[in-house]
Amino acid sequence: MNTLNSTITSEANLPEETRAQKYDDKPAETVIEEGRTVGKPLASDPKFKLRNVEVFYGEARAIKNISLDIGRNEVIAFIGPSGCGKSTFLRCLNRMNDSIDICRVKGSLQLDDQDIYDPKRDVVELRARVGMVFQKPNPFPKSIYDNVAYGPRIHGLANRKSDLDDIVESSLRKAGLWDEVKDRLDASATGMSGGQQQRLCIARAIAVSPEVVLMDEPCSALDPIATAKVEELIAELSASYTIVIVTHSMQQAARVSNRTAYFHLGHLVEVNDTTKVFTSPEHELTESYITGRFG
Amino acid sequence: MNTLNSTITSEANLPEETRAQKYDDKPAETVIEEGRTVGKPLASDPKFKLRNVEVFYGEARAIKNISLDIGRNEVIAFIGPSGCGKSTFLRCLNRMNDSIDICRVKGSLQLDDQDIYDPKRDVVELRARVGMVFQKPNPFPKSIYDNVAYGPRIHGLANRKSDLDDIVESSLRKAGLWDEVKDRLDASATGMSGGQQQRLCIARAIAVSPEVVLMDEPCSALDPIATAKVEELIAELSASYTIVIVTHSMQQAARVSNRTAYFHLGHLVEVNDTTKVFTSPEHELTESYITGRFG
Amino acid sequence: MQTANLLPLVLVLAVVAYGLAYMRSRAVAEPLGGIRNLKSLPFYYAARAALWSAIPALIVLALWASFEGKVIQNVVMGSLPADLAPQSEGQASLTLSQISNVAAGKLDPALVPEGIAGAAGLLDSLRAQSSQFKAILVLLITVLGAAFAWTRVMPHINARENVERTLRGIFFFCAAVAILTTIGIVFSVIFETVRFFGKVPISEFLFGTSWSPQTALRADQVGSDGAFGVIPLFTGTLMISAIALLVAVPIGLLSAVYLSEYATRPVRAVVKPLLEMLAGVPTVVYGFFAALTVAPFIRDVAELIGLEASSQSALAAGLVMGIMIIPFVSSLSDDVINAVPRALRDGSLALGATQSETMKNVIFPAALPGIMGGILLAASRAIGETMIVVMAAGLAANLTGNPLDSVTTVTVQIVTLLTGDQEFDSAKTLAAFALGMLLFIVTLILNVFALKIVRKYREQYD
Amino acid sequence: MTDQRSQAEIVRQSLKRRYRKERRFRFYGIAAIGVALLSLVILFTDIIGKGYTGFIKTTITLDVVLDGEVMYLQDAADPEQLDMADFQAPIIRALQQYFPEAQDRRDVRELSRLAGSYASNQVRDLLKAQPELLGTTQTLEFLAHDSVSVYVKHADNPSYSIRLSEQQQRWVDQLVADGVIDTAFNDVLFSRGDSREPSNAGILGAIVGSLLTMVVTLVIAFPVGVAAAIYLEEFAPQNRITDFIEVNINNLAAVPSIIFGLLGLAVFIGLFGMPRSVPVVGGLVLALMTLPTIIISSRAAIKSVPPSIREAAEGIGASKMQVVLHHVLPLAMPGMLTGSIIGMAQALGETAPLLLIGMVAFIVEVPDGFFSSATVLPVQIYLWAGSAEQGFVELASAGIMVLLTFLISMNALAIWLRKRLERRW
Amino acid sequence: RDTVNIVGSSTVYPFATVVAERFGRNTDFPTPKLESTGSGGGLKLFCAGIGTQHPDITNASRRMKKSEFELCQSNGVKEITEVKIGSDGIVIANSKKAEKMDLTLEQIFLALAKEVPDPKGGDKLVANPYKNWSDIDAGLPNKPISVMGPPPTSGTRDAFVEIAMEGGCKKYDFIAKIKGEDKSKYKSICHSMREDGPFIEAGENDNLIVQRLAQDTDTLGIFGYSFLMENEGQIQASTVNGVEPTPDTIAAEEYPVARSLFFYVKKAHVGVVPGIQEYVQEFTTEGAWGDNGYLVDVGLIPNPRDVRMQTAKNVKELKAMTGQEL
Ligand SMILES: Nc1ncnc2c1ncn2[C@@H]1O[C@H](COP(=O)(O)OP(=O)(O)OP(=O)(O)O)[C@@H](O)[C@H]1O
Ligand SMILES: Nc1ncnc2c1ncn2[C@@H]1O[C@H](COP(=O)(O)OP(=O)(O)OP(=O)(O)O)[C@@H](O)[C@H]1O
Ligand SMILES: [Mg+2]
Ligand SMILES: [Mg+2]
Ligand SMILES: O=P([O-])([O-])[O-]
Repeated sequence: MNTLNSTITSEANLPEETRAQKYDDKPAETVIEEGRTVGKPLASDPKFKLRNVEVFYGEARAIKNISLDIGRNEVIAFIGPSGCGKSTFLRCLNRMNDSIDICRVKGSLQLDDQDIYDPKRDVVELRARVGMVFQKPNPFPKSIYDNVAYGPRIHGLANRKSDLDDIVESSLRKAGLWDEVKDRLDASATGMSGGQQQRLCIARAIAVSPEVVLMDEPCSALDPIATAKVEELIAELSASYTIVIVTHSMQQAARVSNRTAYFHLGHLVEVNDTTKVFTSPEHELTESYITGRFG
Repeated sequence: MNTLNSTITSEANLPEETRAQKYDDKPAETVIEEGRTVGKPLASDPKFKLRNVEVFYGEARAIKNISLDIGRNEVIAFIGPSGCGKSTFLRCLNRMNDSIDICRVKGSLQLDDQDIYDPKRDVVELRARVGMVFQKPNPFPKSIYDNVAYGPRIHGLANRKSDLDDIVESSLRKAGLWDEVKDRLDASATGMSGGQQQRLCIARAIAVSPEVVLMDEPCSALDPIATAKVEELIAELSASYTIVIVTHSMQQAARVSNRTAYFHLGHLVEVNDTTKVFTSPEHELTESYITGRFG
Repeated sequence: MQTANLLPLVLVLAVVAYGLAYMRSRAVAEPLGGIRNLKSLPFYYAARAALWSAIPALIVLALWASFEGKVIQNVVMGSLPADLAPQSEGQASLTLSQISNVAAGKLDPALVPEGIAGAAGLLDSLRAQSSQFKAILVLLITVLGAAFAWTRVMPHINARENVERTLRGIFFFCAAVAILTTIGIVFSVIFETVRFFGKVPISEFLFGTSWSPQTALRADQVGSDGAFGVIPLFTGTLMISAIALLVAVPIGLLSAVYLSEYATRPVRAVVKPLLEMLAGVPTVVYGFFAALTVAPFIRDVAELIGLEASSQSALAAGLVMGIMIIPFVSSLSDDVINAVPRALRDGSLALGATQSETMKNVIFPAALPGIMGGILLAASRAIGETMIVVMAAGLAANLTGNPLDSVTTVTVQIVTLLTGDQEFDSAKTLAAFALGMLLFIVTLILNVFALKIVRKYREQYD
Repeated sequence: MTDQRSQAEIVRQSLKRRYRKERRFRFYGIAAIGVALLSLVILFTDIIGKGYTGFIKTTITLDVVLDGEVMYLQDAADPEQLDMADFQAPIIRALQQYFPEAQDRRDVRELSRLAGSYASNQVRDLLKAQPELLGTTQTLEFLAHDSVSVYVKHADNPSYSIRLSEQQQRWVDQLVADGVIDTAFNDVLFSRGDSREPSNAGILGAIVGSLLTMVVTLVIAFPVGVAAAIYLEEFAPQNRITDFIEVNINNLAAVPSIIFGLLGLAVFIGLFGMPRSVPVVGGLVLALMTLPTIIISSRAAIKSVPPSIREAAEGIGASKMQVVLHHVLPLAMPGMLTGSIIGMAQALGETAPLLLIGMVAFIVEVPDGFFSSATVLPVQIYLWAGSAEQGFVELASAGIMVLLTFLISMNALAIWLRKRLERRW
Repeated sequence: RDTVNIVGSSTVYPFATVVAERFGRNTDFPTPKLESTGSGGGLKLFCAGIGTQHPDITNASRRMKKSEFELCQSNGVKEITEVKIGSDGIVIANSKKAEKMDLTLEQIFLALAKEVPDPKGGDKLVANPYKNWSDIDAGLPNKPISVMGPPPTSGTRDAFVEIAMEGGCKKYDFIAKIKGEDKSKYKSICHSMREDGPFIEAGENDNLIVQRLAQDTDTLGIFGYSFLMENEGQIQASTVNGVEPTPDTIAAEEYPVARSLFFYVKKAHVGVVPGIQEYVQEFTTEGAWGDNGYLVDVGLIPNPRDVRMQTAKNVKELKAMTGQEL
C-alpha cells in the first residue's frame, strides 16, 4: 500500500517543469489506435453485443468505434476521466440518448441478439428490460409507495392491489430500504435523505424486474455511509442482474465490479477483469490513469 | 504499486457479507472527536488563522468546530468524500457564503490577523485580496479581453488603456493562455473549450493580484489534457500566491499540494504534509479514504 | 332529443364502453396469466373504446346539429302556400323566426297568417322527428364504436399506440389554433383592406403625411385628397410608446433589480404582487387620471417655464401609460434576473465587485434577452392601448416631434373609426381595416426580428 | 508581493467612490419602487374617494295607505284594472302627510320627485302579488329620487350640481331630520342589472356576464393553451414550422385587442352566424386573445420541469405520452395556472374587442345563459363613465372597485392554487 | 329571437334606454337590448338586411341619408318607418367660474374654421389667423380660443358642423355664392374645422369634457343639452345669436344649434319579433315624449304637439318611407 502512495507523492515532488513536460511529450491522443481495445472486450454468449459503436453529438464524435460484449450477470464498471464518454456509451444501452435531439448512434448494438436501434423496436419494452439509475437521485415527487409502484403499474405487472403491494415490498427489501420506510410508505419520497433516495431509485428500477440495470455514477452525490449501503446493494443484486456501472472512483470500481472498462476521450482503451486492470494494466494510458497521473 | 492495487482488489473479492459488515461495525461518525484534528493543523505566521469555525445552513451544522492555519505561499488541498463540507469551508475564506441567506458562520476567522467576519469589514476589499476559481468554469459572456480586464477595471487598477493591456497580457501569460488567445482577444469567452475557460477564470482571478487564490474542484469538469495544463499552472502560481484547492481526486491533491486536509462529515479529521498524509496517515478514517475503502 | 341532453348521454355511454372494455381486457388477460401479457394496459383498451364510441358520435352530432336547421327550414319553407313563400333569404329567416316564435308560443297564432300557423305545426313535428332520428343515429354510432372496440380487445394489439396517437392529434390541433387565429385575423381584415386600396392608393396610405378622416368623412361632405397618410399615426404611436417605455423601462428595471438583489424575501413577496396590480387597473381609470390630473399639470408646468403646451399631450398619455406597463417590465425582468446562473454572480462577486457592479456589468447583460422579451411585451401593450390616448392625447393626427402637442395613434384611430359613425363603403371605415392589417404586419416583422435577436444572444450565452 | 500590496492600496482607495455608487444604485431601486407604489396609492385613493359613495343608497320610508279610491282600483286581482290604476297617488298622499301645505300642481309634481321612479312599480307589484292588501296601510321603503340622493350624499361637494328646488331641499332636510330619508348599504348594486337611473342601477348583470364570459374563456383557452404548449414543447419536431408557430404565437400576444374584435365579428358572427352581444362570442374572442399568454407561460413551465424527472420515468419504460401526462403536466401545472390567471385577468379587464361584437349594450335583465345578451364589468364601467347623470360617476368608481376585487381574488386564487399544487424536488 | 334589438346613435341612446327600461318594467315583454353604435354604424347594421340576426330598430341623431335608404332597399329592407322623436340642442359651454360668453354663428365659424375670410377684407380665404376671442370681436374676452368638441366620427360633430359652422359660414356672400357653383368646395370651406390647436378633439366621452371644463376655465366645450342639464352646477352655456339654450328655445327652434332625433323601424320585423310595436307605442305616448313626459327629465327637447300627433299617427299605421322625403 505504501508503495503506491510513495509513487504518487514522489510524483508530486518532481520539479514542475518535468511534470509538465511529461504530458507534452506524449499527448494522450496519439497513443490510442481507434477501434483497438486491449484486454478482453469479448465474451461468449453475451447479454449485450456491441460492435463498432459511434456516437455523435451533432458533428462532434463522442464515442469512437467501440466494440464490447457485456456478459450475463456480470458487473462491469466503466471508468475514465471526465468527458471521456462513459455516460454517453451507457445511455446507448437503453436508448436514453433518443431524447437528445442532436445525438446520433451508429454501429450494431444487440441485446440478446436483437438490434437495440431497430426503428421498429419498442423503446418502452426495451427500457422495461434495461433499467437505469442516475447520478443524482431523482425520485418522483410522489409517495414512496407510488414511486416504486409506478413502473409495475404502467407495465401492468400486477393484477391486484395485493400483487402490487408484494412487488413494492420485495423491491424495497432488495434495495435494503424496507425496514427504514415500511412505516411511512405514504410519505413523500422527496423528504428522504440522499442515500435513501438513491436506494429508492434503485428499488424503483428493479420493481419492473429488468434484466439489466445501468447505473451512472450512482454514488457521486452520496456521503460515505450512504455509498457503502448502495455498494452493498449492488453486490447483492449482481446475483440476478447484469449491472453496468459508471463511476469516477477507481476504488469503487475495484470494490464492486468483475470487469472494468477504461475509456479515454471517446475510445475504449482497455477492458479486463477488474483485478487485472488494477494490478497490471496493459495499456499505458490505463496505467497512467489508475496510478493517478491524471484524472 | 502493485501492493496497493492488490489490497484494493482483494477487498473486492471479499464475500459481500464481510464487506458490508465492516462499515456497520464501525460507523464512521463515532470515530471522530469533535474539534480534534490530528496532524499539523497549525503554522507559525499563518496567512489565515481559523479557530473553532462552525457553519450552519439553517439548523444543519455543515462545519463542526474546525481550527486550521494556512501558511503563506503554501498550496493546501482539501480532500474528503462528497458533502463533507469542503466547499462550505472554502467559501468562508472570502465570505462567498454571505450570498446564501440561510448560511451562518461562527468562530474566529482571520486573514493577516484581521477578522474576516468583522461586520465592519469590507467584503469587496476582502475578495479583491482573496480570489476564487469555481468548479464549473464561469466566464462572463463577454470577450476574452473584457473577462480579464473586468476586475482591474472595477477596482480602478489601471489608469491608461495601455496599463490595462499590460495587466491582461501578463495575467493571460501567467495562466498559460496567452499564446492560444492573443490573436482573438475580442472573441467571446463562451466559445472557448472547457479547459481554456477554466484557465481564463484563473487569469481573471489573478488579474487583480490577489494574495490568495481559492479553487473549488477546478478540474472536475475538464478532460485529462486540460487538467494537466491547469495543474501545471497551479504549480507555477504557488511561487507567489497562497493557494487553497478543493479536489475530489487524491492523485491531484498529491500532485499539486504541500499540505493536505482531510474532511469527513463536517469534521477536519487530519491535516499534514501531503507526503505524510498519503504515505502514513495517522487517522484511520483518512487511511480508509485514501486506500479507497470509501469515497 | 335535444343536443344538450344527447351530449351527456353519449359521454355516459363512452364511460360505459370504457368500463366494459376494461373488464373485457382483464378477462382476456386472465387465461394468459395476468395483464402483463397484454400488449397494453387495460386502461388503454378501455380508453380506446371510450374514444371510438364518443368521437365519431360527437362528429355526427355536430354535423347533424349544423345541418338540421337548414334541412328543416327548407322543408318548412317548401310547405308554405305560394303567397307566403319568401322572396329573399332575409325574408326566409324572418318567416322562419316568425314560425318558430309561434311554435314557441311567443306570438299569438291568431295574429299571423294561417299558412304560418300551419307551418309552425309542421316545424314542431319535424323538429320532434329530427331529434328522434338524431338520437337514434348518434346512439347507434356510439354503441357500434364501442362494440368494435370491444372486439378489438386482443392481447397482441397495442391500444396504447392508438390512444396516444389520437391524443397527439388533439394536441396538434390545439397548437394549430394559433395558426388558425392568425389566418382568421388576416381573413377578417383582408377584404376590406383590398377594397380600401381600391379607393386610396397604397403609396399614399403608406407615405402620406396627413391623416384627416374629417376631410374625407363622407363622399358628400368633402372630397379632399391626401387625408389617409399613416405617417402621423405611426409617429404618434412611436412617440407615445417611446415616452411610456422611457417611464416604464427604468422604473421597471430598477424595481426588478432591487427586488431580486436587495429586497428581503417578505418585502419581495408583498411588493411584487402590488406592482402587478398596476397592470390590472382598468384603462378607463388611467384615462381619467391622465386627462384630469396629469395633462393639466403638465400644461401648467410647461407654461410656467414658458413653453406652449396643448391641454392634451403625448407626454401625459405616455407618462400614465408608462405607469400602467411597469409590471410587464418589472415582473418579467425579476424572473429572468433570478434565472441568471448563480455561477456568473459568484464569479463577479469573488473578484471583489460590489452588488451594483455585478448587476450592471454581468447579470444585466446576461439577462438581456429575457428583459428584452419583457420590454417587447410592454411595448406591444403600449402600442395596443387606446383609452388613455383618446382621453389624454386626443385624436388630432399631428405630425410632430413635440411631446407637448396632441397626437394620436394607430389603434385609437382603428377604434374611433370602427365604433363611431360608420360609413359603409367609404374609405373612412375601410381605413380601419387597412390600419389593422398594417399594424399586424408591423408587429409581425418586429417579432421576427425579436426572435432573431434573442436567438443570436442565446447562442452567445452558455 | 509589493505589487499585491500596492494594488490592495489602490483598491482600498477606490472603495469610497464605489460604495457611493452602490448606495446611489440602491437608492434608485427604492425610488423606482416608491414611484410605482405611489402611483398605485394615488390611483386607489382616487377610485375609492370617488366611489365609496356608490355603495350607499338613499331610501325613503313611508306609511302608504293603499286606498282603492285614490288609485282608481276596486279589485287588485283584476289585471285590467291594475294596468289602469295610478300607483303614484298613494305615495304622494303619504308625503303630503309630512307637508300638508303642498297641494297645488307644481308642489305635487315636486313632491312626487322625491321618491324614485320605481316607487309606483313597487306598489303595483305588491298589490299584484297580494291583492288582499288593498285598503290597508303598509310601511314601505322606496329608493329616493336620484337628485335627492345626490343632494343627501353630496350636498357639500362643489363638483356635484344640486338639481332640487329650494323648496325640495327644505323638504328633504326635514325628512332627513325625521329619519324618513336615510342612507343604507346599496344592496341594489349587487342585486340588479343596469338601469338608466343611477339609484336603480346594479352591477349584477355585468358580474354574471363577466363570469359567464370568463367561464367560456377559461374552458377554451386553458385546455387548448396547455395542449398546444405540450405539443410544441414535447412533440413538435424542431423545424421551420415550429419556428413559424412560435413567431405566430408571440405575434398574437402583441396584436392589439381590438383586432381580435374584428376577428370575432368576421368569423364568429359573420361566418358562423352566432348572435351578437352574447357571452359565448365574447368568451371565444377573449379566449383567442389570452391563448398566446397561456401558451407562452405553459411552455416556460414545461421547460422548467427538471429533466431528471423525465429521465427517471423514461428509464423505467414510460412512453413519451405517459411521461408527459403522469409527470411533466402535474409538475408544470402551477406555472401554467399562473400564466392562465394573468391571461384571465387581462381578459377580465378588456373592453375594446367587445365593443365590436355588440357586448356594449344596455341590458337590464341579468343574463341567464351563455346565449343571452350580456355585458361585462369593464364595459359597464365604461358605459357608466360616459353617462350624463351625475350618480353614475360614483357608480363607475364602485364598479371599478368590484372589478379590482375580482382581480385580487383571482390572483389570490392563483397563489393559493400554486401553493397547493407546488411540489418540491 | 324574442327580444327587440335596437342599435344606433349614442345621442338617442340615453332616451331610448329610458323608454326601453320602462317598457320592460311595465309590460310582459323582455326589455329590449340597446347597443350604442353611432348613427352611421346603426344604420349600417340596420340596412344589412332582414332576418333575426339584424336589428329591428335603429336610432339616429340625424336623418337617414339617401344612400343609406338605397342600401336598405337593395338589401331587402323595403319598408321602413321613420319616427322623429324630438330635438337635441348642441351647447357651447364653459365653467361657471369663467365669464359667460355671448356668441354668434359667425363668430363660432371664425373661431373654429380651418380657413376664414381674410380679416383684411376681400373675398379671399386665409388660414385661420385668430388666436384670441378678442381678435374676432373686441367685445369678446381677451382669452385664447380653446374649444373641446367631439371627433369627426360622432353625429354630434356632424350636426355642429352642418348647423353652427355652415350657419356662420354662409353669412359671407362670396362663400354662399360658391355653393351654387361648386357644392363640394363650399362644403370643404364651411365644414373644415381648424387643426392647429384651438379646436381640441376630445373623444366621445362627454363627461370627460364636462369635467375638464370645470378645471380649465379658459376652455369651452361642445356637447349635447342633457350634459348641460345634469351639470348646471358647474357649467353654463353660452348664448348663440343672443339665445340661451333652454328646452323652450330649442323646441321653438329659436336656439340655432339644434337638431332632430329619429329612430327607424323595420316593418318586416313587426309581428315577427314580439314587442316592437308596443315599444314604439310606449316611446310615442305623451307620458314619454310629451311636454311633461319622463324623457324631458333626461334632456329630450320635445317636438311641438302637432308634430307629435302626426308622428304618432304615422307610427300606428307603420307608414313606410318612400325615399322621396330624404
Ligand atoms: N447533450 C450533449 N450535447 C453535446 N455534447 C455532449 C452532450 N452530452 C455530452 N456531450 C459531450 O460528449 C462527451 C462525452 O460526454 P459524457 O457525458 O458521456 O462524459 P462522461 O465520461 O460521462 O463524463 P463525466 O465523468 O463528467 O460524467 C463530452 O465531450 C461532452 O461534452
Ligand atoms: N445552500 C445550501 N443550503 C443547505 N445546505 C447546504 C447548502 N450547501 C451545502 N449544503 C450542505 O452542507 C453540507 C456540505 O456541503 P458542501 O457543498 O460544502 O460539501 P462538499 O464537500 O463541497 O461536497 P462535494 O464534494 O459534493 O462538492 C452538505 O451536507 C450539503 O448538503
Ligand atoms: Mg457522465
Ligand atoms: Mg463542493
Ligand atoms: O352616436 P351619434 O349620435 O353621435 O351618431
